[in-house]
Amino acid sequence: MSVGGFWAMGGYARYVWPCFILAALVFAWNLWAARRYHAAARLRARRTLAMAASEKR
Amino acid sequence: MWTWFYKLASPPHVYSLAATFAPWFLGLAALLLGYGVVDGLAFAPPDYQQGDAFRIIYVHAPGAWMSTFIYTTMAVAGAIGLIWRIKVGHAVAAACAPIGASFTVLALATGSLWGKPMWGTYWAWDPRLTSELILLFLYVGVMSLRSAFEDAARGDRAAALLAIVGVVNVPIIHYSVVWWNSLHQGATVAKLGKPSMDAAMLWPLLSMFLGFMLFFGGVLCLRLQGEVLNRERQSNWVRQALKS
Amino acid sequence: MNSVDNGLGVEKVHVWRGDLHVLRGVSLQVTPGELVHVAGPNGTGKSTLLRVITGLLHPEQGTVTWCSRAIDRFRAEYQAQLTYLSHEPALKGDLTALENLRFAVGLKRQVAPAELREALGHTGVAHCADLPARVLSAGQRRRVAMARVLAMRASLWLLDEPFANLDAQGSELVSELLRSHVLQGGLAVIVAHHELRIECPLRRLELHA
Amino acid sequence: MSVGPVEVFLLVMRRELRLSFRRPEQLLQPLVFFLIVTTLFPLGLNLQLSLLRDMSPGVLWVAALLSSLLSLDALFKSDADDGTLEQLALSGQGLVLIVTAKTCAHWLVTGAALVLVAPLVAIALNIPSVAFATMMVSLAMGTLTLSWLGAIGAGLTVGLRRSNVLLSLIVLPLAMPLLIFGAAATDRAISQISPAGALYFLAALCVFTCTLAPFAVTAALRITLE
Repeated sequence: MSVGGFWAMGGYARYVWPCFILAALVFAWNLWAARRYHAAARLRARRTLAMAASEKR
Repeated sequence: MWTWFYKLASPPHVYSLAATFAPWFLGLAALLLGYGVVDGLAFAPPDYQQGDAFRIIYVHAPGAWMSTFIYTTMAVAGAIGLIWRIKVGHAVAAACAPIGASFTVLALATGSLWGKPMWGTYWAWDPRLTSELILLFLYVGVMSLRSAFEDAARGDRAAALLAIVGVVNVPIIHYSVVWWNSLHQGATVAKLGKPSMDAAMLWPLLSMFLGFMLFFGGVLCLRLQGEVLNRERQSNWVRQALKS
Repeated sequence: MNSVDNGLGVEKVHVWRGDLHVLRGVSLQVTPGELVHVAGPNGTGKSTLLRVITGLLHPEQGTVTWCSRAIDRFRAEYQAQLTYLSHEPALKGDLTALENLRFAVGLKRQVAPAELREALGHTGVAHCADLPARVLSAGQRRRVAMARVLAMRASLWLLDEPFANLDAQGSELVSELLRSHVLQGGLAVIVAHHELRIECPLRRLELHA
Repeated sequence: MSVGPVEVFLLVMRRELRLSFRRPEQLLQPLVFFLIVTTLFPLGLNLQLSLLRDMSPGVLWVAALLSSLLSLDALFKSDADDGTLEQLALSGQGLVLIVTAKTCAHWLVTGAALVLVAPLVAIALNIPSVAFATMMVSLAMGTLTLSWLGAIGAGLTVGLRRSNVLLSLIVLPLAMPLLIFGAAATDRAISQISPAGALYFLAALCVFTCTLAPFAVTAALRITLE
């Protein structure tokens, strides 16, 4: 596979590369969304505990 | 003997389990995906019919498989939560939905991109792509139903029931769409994919499948921690968990 | 405190509403011929406790037993022996009072219209029998609902604020119906804000925040 | 003394039908909606009659689906709002039986009415009368299946405020197979090919849904009544 030919993907570059880019985007979004969701959950949990603690006093 | 299974139902145990397994899953997934992409794109021979366009299969096929697999996982987890009232079941189901929806979108987009060179249009109502689209509607239905309830526990149970009803209907929808498609096309037009695969093409595909599955496992563990925390905010184990 | 063998038992029931720990380990035993008055400030889970006892709401922890059998095992049979009156009088506006009673009580037992008219007479709304429920006043609707409770002939009465929207005469009537029900060996769990002056075995369950 | 299942079924049916006929205008609204939607398509497409014939099965079935969905939201909502749904659940009779009676009564009042109006619409859509029989049979089965699928959606969304859109979002994906087989049956009847294949599939779908849906609806109501 000559290097030039590799990028051309046998003339189908317009379809093959976007697919792989899209896959990378979906993977990245999943990771980022999961991390953000976990951080938000920790924040909310911390706030609930703080509220519960102040309620007891 | 059953203690490990019984412990799976206890949120703090699942929380720490998810935290330890996530990096392993993601690390392994990265390796397999790396190999699969490189081998699939650079070294696997082109298909004699479709040329290099067939390489899209390395992303489309695993994505399509994952979309159905995750929906089924979501329905099973929801059923466990609904029948045995195990909160972790609902947490897993809630974590599965967005991941499954994202893979469905990936399968749809790569499917239509693959369709362009084959049929000249991005959307030719191919039976598999049409069922994939309806599956996306099912995902959106489950997610919007879950978020429509203020009380998370009720939202979980309603979404679990809808997922169970949905998973029963997925095969019915698929085969009725295939039947509908055969009505108009008559003779089967070159359906999407299924090029004859020799071994060199198959290994990268297999590693992509495994990579997708492990990646799903890893992201599920990450999301599961958030879901478990949301449902267990009042219990005291959360205080230690927040410290780490 | 073993569970009551022929009455209602509630053991350490916990219920959460989202973040709110509404019921914290509530326990209650009711034997036939006894009235329990559930009291306490607003939002302490009085209505929630009643819904748990009806079997509609499944508590996260704790059990409800009837004749020392957990109600989940024989839910339909258990619910056939109770009648529940919530804040809503549960009447269809488009149906007449008599029709409402006929369709509600008719599900539980064969009942003749004459008997239903008699029940309506008992609660002082016999004249509204053939009027659509939507034209009745709140007090009259309450009385029709009480007529339904009477006509059900259930052994366990679960009434949520039965005295709401009732004038003095209405409250007197409800107290009288409760008294005769309990003295005939029935059970009753009542949620009410004001003091109950009913001459029958009465116990108070105080729910606090 | 106690009440048998048949009496419970008939009692609830009588209750539902009496309630529906106390407000007859609410029965007409879905039918008028059905007529309006089917007149929209030809206006929107302004095509010759022959082409209209190819489109007509699809148009008729989509309109039937949408108008049936319209009336499904109210299946449990009015009972939930005035507290009678709780009383039904606490009646000591199987909720499955009561739900079956309610849904059948609802279908009689909406689905069956739709089937009777369908020939009127079919004429407007230039469907030949030879196809009327198949169309009405397939519509009857289709609307019954949809009533059950819609009952599941209604049971799940009865406690929510603006649940009409959510109900459609949940039910329509599940209703696509019956649209496929229903429209195909009508289409074949028009072009004088035997519609048996599609009708069998539709019948299978109808029986499958009618046997499993009652339990799903009961479970859905148990969730919202908590």
